[in-house]
Amino acid sequence: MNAQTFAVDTPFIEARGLTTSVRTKRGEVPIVTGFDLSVRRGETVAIVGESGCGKSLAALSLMQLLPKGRARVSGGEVRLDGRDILTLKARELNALRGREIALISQDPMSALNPVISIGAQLREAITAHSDLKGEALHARAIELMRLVQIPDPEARLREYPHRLSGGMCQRVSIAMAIASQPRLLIADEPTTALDVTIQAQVLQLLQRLKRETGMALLIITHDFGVVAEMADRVAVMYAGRIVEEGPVREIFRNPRHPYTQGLLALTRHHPRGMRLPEIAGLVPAYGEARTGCAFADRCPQARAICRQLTPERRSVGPLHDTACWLTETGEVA
Amino acid sequence: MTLLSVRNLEVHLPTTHGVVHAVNGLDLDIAAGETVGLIGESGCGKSTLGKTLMRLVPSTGGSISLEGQDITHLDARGLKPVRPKIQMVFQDNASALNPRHTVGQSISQPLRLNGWSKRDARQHTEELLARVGLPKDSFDRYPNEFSGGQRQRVGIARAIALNPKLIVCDEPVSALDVSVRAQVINLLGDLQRDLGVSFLFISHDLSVVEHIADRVIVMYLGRIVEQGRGDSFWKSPKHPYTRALLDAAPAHDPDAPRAVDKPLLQGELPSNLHLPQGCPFQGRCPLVEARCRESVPQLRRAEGGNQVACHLVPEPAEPAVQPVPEPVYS
Amino acid sequence: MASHRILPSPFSDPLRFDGAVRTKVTSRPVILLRRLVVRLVTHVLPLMLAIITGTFFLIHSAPGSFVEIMSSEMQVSDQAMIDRLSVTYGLDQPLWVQYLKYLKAVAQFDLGFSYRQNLPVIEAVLHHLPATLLLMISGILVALVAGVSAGAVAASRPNSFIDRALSMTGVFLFAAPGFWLGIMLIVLFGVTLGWLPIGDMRTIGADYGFFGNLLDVGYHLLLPALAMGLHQSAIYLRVTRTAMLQAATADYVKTARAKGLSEGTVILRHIFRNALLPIVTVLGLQFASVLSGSVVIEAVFNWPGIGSLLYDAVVARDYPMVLGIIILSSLVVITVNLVVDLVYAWLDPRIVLE
Amino acid sequence: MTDVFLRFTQNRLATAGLAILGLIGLIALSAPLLFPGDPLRIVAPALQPPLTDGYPFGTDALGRDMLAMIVHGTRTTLLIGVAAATTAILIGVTIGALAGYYGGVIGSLAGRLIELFQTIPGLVFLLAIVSFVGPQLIFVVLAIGIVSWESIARLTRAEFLAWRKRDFVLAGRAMGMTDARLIFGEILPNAIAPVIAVSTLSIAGAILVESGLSFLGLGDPSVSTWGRLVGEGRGLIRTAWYVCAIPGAAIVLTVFALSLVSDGLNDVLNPGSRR
Repeated sequence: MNAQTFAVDTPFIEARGLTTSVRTKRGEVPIVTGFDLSVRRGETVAIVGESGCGKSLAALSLMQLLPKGRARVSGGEVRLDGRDILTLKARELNALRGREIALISQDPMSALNPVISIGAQLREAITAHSDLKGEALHARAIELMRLVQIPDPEARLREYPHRLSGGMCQRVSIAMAIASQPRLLIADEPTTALDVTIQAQVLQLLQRLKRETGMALLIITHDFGVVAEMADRVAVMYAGRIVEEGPVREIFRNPRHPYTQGLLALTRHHPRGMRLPEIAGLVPAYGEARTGCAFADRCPQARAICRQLTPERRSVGPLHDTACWLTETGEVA
Repeated sequence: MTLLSVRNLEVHLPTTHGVVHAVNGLDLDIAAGETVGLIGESGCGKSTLGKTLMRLVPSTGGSISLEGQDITHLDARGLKPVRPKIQMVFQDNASALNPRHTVGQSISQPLRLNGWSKRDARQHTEELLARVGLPKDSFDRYPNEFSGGQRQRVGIARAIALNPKLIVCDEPVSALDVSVRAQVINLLGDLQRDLGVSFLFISHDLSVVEHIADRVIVMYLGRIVEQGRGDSFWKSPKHPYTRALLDAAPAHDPDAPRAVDKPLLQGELPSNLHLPQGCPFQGRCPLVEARCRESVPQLRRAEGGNQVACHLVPEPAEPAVQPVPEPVYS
Repeated sequence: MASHRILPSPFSDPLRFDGAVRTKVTSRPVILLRRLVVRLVTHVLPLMLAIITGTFFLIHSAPGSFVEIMSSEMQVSDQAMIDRLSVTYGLDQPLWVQYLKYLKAVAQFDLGFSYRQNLPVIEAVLHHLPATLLLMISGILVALVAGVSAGAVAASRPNSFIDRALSMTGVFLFAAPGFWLGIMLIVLFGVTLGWLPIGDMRTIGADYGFFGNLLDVGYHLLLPALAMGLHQSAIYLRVTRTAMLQAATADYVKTARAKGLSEGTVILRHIFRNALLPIVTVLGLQFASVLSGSVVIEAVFNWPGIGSLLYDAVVARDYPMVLGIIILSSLVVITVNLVVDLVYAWLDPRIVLE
Repeated sequence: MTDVFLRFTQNRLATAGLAILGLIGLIALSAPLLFPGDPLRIVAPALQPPLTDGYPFGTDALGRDMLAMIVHGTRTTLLIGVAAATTAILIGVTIGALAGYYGGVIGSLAGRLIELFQTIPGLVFLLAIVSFVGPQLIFVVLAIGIVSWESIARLTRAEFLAWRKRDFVLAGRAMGMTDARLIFGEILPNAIAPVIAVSTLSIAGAILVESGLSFLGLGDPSVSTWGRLVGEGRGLIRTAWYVCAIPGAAIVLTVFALSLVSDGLNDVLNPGSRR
């Protein structure tokens, strides 16, 4: 699966200049700003960033699933097959959720309703977009449980979420998400709450399902290991903006933004006793207002302009672009 | 010199659902100045082990000795002189600090409890703040004014306040942002070099342990299944579980083979309410044989220098070594 | 939003991480039945024993033995008569013998004899209890219907005008004592408008046949039930509002929306269903105070429940009756709590046995 | 602390509640100045309606000044409310802390005690106590305290259960702190915030309980509280309903103000609990 293959394909979903704001005591604060990202059919895109960088909020904006009354899209557009989904009515949105775009969230235990049985929750996901009833419905539920490799599906369907492990709950979440064969699955930190062996199982499952169904995958993560494992293309977010985007190999081999470079340096092997390369300073506070490049305070190469003006994204290679003043003058190799 | 010596430790915790067999007959030695990394999945008993060493969780069998003194059954008064020698750094930095105490109060607490005057404690606390890289004015501020990484530094300052011999670090960086992790790990490394303190470094993050640990221990269902010196451990893991664990970690390399085609360890860590007879790993082991269900394999030396608790790993004594079959996971 | 997990601590909750707790699936009725039995043994019996023991020692620590009070009340001054009463009531025996006898008697539902009513206590109480239960249940129904629906409306538009108005009304109703609310209702609907009766449970001296009498009782029940229910409804309004707002932020609600479920389904099946749990809890916790409230409301409306019985007993210092009412009303509360506990366990599959 | 106060004043309703309470408190303090002499003495013809000259709230069936009685009733009502609530808070926090901090025998005994008092209908128990020991003010206050600590204890227990799991408590134990130090120095300062908010409400609760008792005519006959005034006016609803309505409104206003203050405190001291 090479990103270039899809270069000519039109994007399935495309966000342009998306700005998402959160209501706080001090008024509305933009958390995600100028978010441009597209996902093509069958492609796996990763959004990588640290906590509070706005990556989850950006993903939820794509589905119009922001917490009501507390966050809203305050600018930009999201086009799905050419339709702007920000203007859709509730009924049209419901027809789209689960059927076109589905979601699995971070904490598999709390993503399932504790007082409703696994079976009922799964059937609910099926009937939301189909007329299956009775035996056929049950058979479809069993089939989905098999698809996500849950042993003894008959018995598990009668269980309640608290009786299953985190890994099993995440498989159930995946089963619900793929119930109506969506064309895009958004996975918000799908393995963060899981152990490394279970993480590998879930990632493998996602890859297999993707191969079998041809759906596109948008993975939100903070872990470059997951990115390397899954993604065709990756967007790096920092303080509400995409600072670099490109094909995964290109980003790993030739990162152009100092932040990406810093993070990737951390993932390399460092012998015992040697100091790890640090990124100095703190992760910016959630929704902190600033002028200039948000990374300037922590950037070892920051210059005067970085603190004054926010850099725009510019192409630095095939499908590879970054928002950094230093790339202007070619100072960052 | 052996600082901490644990023999045949057993921790069985009664709960309403039954007895949790958290630690089941575990031997562990930590030398002065050594960093021991402890890895394993959540629920394998590593965290409980750490708290048992701190005498925060009661042990139900075996012994714990610190500097030759048996501390297994000391009461509160007997523990008083021992407490300063062994301290702890917690995973959840928000929960580890009392939100009603200033950072200065939190750090000077162990000093005050050990009879330091208020002035001396304050002076030493300010030195500690500088030592862990926090500004001096942090003293009178409250934990909620700090970021996760900074709070973790406060927790570390509190742990080193009384110059302990051993610090149990329970997942000290897993709640931190990636870009901040390195700062905290470097700080821990610096402290160890300067203070000569020993670390028991509990983590599920293999790369962190690989970087920091002199010796690595792998736990499964409350037992040690493999241990070895840093380099040899990572080069030649012998236990099928260790190999699976190492395999499961993502490669950080987009050109590495992807999980979709890899054989993976299946299943999950089983319940520790009822231990299986025999090898704890038998339920998930792709190589399992009849003898694995009969007796618990004991830790013994294997080729390459690691100690392994697996019936299938041959003794290294004979020169002609039969290689362990590669486990294949369905 | 935090991208990093806090690993479950095996110390605080040794089972949470342990997903593979593979005990076999037990059917819900069996689980509930088992829970019922366990709760009977571990809660109901010890609580009843504690209450009975407490009341026994309350009698014996009261100033002046109750034979003295009784004799003065009945104007008996003959010492021989008083001694005979003492023997009749076993007061000449050691305390522990009296205690055991008392236990045995209570276990056989013998709560003593009320000299004031000239009836066994149990008979008098059982005679008045149905009226009280009717009033309580009607009051709770009013409170639930009004409180839960108002709370749901308030939660659907948090911080809107209607939310604020409802919340303020709630605080007002909470602040208004039931007896005062009752009197004000009587003044408005009974005296001024003349629509509803101002007291009693039935029209005195009238007989409208079975269904007619039933309607008559309902007619008399309206105001007292409203007086009790409105005061209580404030509590349900608040609980419902908070619980629904909280449930609305849960991850599983996000999941439900992401599936493409309609808003109505999301609210009913996912938000309200979970908000029911705290509502049911409060129902159980409030039951004892509903009973207290009914004692006062009965006085306002001249309702023939145990309130009047208790009032008479307290004024006349009829101790066996007072204690009998404590024991029996506690038994009612315990029974209701047991039922509420089972309903809760039925609603929340996480509860099997604590 | 000033910070807490500032945030409190941002809540307009709570500030209004506090202002009302201040006014009521002022009236209570200055009652003997406003209406010197015995408020229960007969001063005018019976059943003068409100707004009669010199008697803005009218007079009752005996010809006593309603306003004077209500102003003086403020003193006793508030006094009983605060004293009874203090009793309840002391008992409730102690038992709740024990139930929440300790597992094992102490914890479960304390837990059972809470359950026991949650089971016995408060007013019934209160009437029983009063009938045994007599309706003197001090007994009434203590008895109200005894029947109303249970909700405070439950809240305290829940707070302790949540806080004792925090790692800083573990850290304290690892430093060798005693249980007493952990309870009072570490957990209680954190657990007390929501308890304070509820404590304000428990004054309101105590006032309501007392007014119920006095309404039934079983309170201390030598003091005149608002509840008793309502009770005494009960027979007059056909002719002079204001005799009931006015003292009742005084109760409503006070409890209303206390509830607003409690809500405000809860928002300030316990952020995140409500939105």
